[in-house]
Amino acid sequence: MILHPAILALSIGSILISLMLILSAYFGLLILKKWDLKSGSEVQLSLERKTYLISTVMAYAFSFQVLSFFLFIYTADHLSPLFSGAMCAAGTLNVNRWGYPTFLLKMINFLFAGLWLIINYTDNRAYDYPLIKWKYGLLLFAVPLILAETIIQTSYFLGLHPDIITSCCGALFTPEKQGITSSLIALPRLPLEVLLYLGAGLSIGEGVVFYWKGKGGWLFTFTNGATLIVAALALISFICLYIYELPTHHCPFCILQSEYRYIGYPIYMTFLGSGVSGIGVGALMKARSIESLKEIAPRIQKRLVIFSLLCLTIFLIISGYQMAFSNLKMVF
Amino acid sequence: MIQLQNIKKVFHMGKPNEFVAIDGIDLSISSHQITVFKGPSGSGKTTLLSLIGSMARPTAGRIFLFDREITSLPERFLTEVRRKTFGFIFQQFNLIKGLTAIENVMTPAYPSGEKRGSLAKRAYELLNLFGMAQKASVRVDWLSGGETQRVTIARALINHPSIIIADEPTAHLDTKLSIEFMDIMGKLNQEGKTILIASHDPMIHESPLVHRVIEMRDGKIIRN
Amino acid sequence: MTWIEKQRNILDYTLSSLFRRKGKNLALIGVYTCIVFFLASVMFFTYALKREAALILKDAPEMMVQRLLAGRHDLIPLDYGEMIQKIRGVESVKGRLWGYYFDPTNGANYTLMVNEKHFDSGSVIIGKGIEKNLPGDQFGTLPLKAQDGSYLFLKIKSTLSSDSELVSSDLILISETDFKKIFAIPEGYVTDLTVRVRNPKELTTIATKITQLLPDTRPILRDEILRTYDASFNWRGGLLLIILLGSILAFVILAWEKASGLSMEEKREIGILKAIGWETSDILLMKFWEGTVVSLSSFLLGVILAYLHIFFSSSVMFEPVLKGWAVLYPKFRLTPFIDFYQVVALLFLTVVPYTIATLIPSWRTATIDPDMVMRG
Amino acid sequence: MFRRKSNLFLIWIVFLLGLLGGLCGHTVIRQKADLLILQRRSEMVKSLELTDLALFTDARYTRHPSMADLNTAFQDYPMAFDYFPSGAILSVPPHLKKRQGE
Repeated sequence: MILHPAILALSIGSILISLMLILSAYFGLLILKKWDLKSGSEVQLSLERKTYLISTVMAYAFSFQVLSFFLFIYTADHLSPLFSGAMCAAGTLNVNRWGYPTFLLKMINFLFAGLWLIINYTDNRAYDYPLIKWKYGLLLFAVPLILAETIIQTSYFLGLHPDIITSCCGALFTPEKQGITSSLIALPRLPLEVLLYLGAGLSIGEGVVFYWKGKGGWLFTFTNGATLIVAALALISFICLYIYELPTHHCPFCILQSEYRYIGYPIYMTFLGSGVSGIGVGALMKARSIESLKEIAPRIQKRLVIFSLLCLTIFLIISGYQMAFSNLKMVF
Repeated sequence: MIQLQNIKKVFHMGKPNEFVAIDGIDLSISSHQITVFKGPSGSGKTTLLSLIGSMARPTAGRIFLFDREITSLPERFLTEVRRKTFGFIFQQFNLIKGLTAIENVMTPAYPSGEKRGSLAKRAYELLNLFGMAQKASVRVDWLSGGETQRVTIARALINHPSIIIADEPTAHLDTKLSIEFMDIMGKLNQEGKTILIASHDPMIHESPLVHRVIEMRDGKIIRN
Repeated sequence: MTWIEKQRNILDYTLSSLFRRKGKNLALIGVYTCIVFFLASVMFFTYALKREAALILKDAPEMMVQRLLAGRHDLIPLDYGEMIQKIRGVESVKGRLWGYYFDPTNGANYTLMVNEKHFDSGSVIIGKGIEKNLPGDQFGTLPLKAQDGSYLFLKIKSTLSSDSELVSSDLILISETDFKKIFAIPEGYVTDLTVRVRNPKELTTIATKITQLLPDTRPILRDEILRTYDASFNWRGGLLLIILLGSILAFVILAWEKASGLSMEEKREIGILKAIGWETSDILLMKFWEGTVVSLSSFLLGVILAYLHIFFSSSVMFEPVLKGWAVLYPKFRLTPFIDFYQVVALLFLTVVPYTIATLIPSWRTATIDPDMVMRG
Repeated sequence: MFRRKSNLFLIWIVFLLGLLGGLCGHTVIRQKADLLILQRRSEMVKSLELTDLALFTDARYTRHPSMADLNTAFQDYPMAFDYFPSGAILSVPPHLKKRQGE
């Protein structure tokens, strides 16, 4: 354990949010069991009141998730001098086996919390709360994941032992850790690039079709998701290289640093933004056939599609710009 | 316009202190009328008004407002209905202390996200209508009973309600002010507002302006 | 646009409601500001110190070699230096002679260090911290008791500049002859060796070779020293934070109390708002703004005050804690270094607990029955 | 008609942020000004081959943490408590805590 302010902040924040989520999950369970909108009984009234608490908790949890995602990476980056062999966040995350799982869970939980809020927003617009069971089912699914994140994050922090001078010889002879930076796979570039632009083109096409005709929402979600995965791989395997202007540096975290004009923040935000709104489109497909959401759901979906495509486009523009105006010229 | 079907309201259901406030009321209220509910305290007038005013939901039965069922609406939508349809005048006035008269009048419209400028203008016009324009920026704690009453009415009207609900409006007013209150209600009624009043003040149910008096006792209607 | 107007309207209302309960809210903001102030002070202080250490020590020798005897430092023979010199990649090896000297009149520990460059035997150069502690009547000379009980009266040639106090406060630079006289160091031995290498990348290899060649030594790299400083400042800052967490907890309880212990009048006010057309989520929004106003004001105020405390008043409040029993405490003025990231961490550390503590009470308040005002 | 409170709040926050910005400016100026001092300091470190800060001079192992060894927490004999205040805020060598079992 390193008593670093950010580590304390992240741990305390996660633990508090988790406690609130446990309460929410409990209330969610009650709602799943006893919800009956027709009734004006006191039980039902108190359940309805609990939905407000859960929404608020989830909104806070989501904001926390977004901020803590960046704070976490930044902390890892910041602590790298404490570990021999760690050059940046990539190395620090590799110090023990919990680093990367925490990072991944943070990303997944961001998607879940965002998705939940989208569904909640939609549901709250319909007078009969048609998605209520689904919504709280999802909550019961997401809460354990966030709890898992808290636990894994805590074990990660607890397992951080800085390499310090020791009695006999200094930290020198702790075995050199293999930097993950070099081991991140550099995938073949050409097929990846083709896939990326193909996927992006398809997403935009499908998005436009969906916007006008209201058809193919699932297809859009799927294509968008696949494109983003390709984009993530592309980011690691070649886009980064242009940003760093180094032919071998694949680290996806260093782009968040000031040396690279914080270019990583818009990249990550557009990436996550496109992902969460893209999934949101698919998740709301079911709602289109519900009487009370017939008009509302498509309107929200349209907004989501626009937002998702906007994010995707910005992502492509930023990475394209970086590649076009980089001093690094690569022949492939 | 407002229809109640077999409305029941039970407090603390299933507990030792269970209390039946409204016990199966069927009622239909037509628009553009002044309707008065009379009866001793504890007869369920106030509870009935809060049910009609969609402040609370009945334990059983159904309420239709402009032919739309509002009984099973969740609170989120009920509030919207309440804000758009009803204006409330309470027994204790219930102005927010420490705010000026005009701020009090504006408060109900804050959540609708109206521009401050146009909202203030409307509030000022309403206060002017009741001769309160010069007191607009006076804190309500320093207003007299009659002035407070008029601010309360102005507040009830800020969201253009079609129905005004008044609960014992004259309980804290003297005779002169009570007459003045009924005059204002009469005027509003002529402008097309539906008015519901709960009161045991004879001044009100004997007023010639009133179209209909409903007498209640123990959560039931005894005379219509 | 309606959305923004709505937020502004509700913010207007929130502010007027906060102003109406001035005393209570100012007290809360005051306590909140204090907490942020303390935490931010700790952070600014440790961070600036850390940066300072890193900057100062970047020119320290790349490697030190010490000899260990029964787990304790021992004098190292100069032959060792010659052996190390022969390792490929080693640029230079120097022997250092230094040690501690306890001055009973002052109760202070001095660090004596041989510096052959500056002067001949019989005189010393002293650090600012020592100068400040010297009794006035011994102007110009420093008496040091040698191993055999005799006294050496050394002329104080000059004082080290006050700029360097952070590293030299307790330092006495002395000639080799005098040093050996005081401590009776045998010929051919030094305290430790400093090694400079040609290519910093080979440091580790060279260090490995040294341990293989001379198993009773331990090489220490400059990077390790820096890392240790980093870790120990983190630790120290963190320890203070942990202590201060207690006060955060107390504050959170206060915030919770304040948020849940609403007076009848406040409850009535919420009831009125709900009755005249505010929705539960509008009340929650109001509470959200209330938290934002309180947190943001206190946070910014606290951070500003902490900055003034650390970098304008030289952290008066921490001095006694950090000094410990040290008689010679360096007077130093820190060069301000602010890490935006630390400020964000602090924001997390204070705002998140506050927000969570007020969450449930606000929700309770927001779900008051609207018809309560009719029931009287 | 009346000044909006939300605007006043905005002004207040902008004022505080401005103040903070001013302090950041102060940081930059001071860093530039102190450059020389820092340089002189590190030159001295170089010429004297110093390795530690003189922050805690109360005990040997707090004066030179880089020289600290396995025994430093037990200055006098193995059962002695570490009684120097700065020893309490200085990290215990981590190998004492963790490497034992490994």
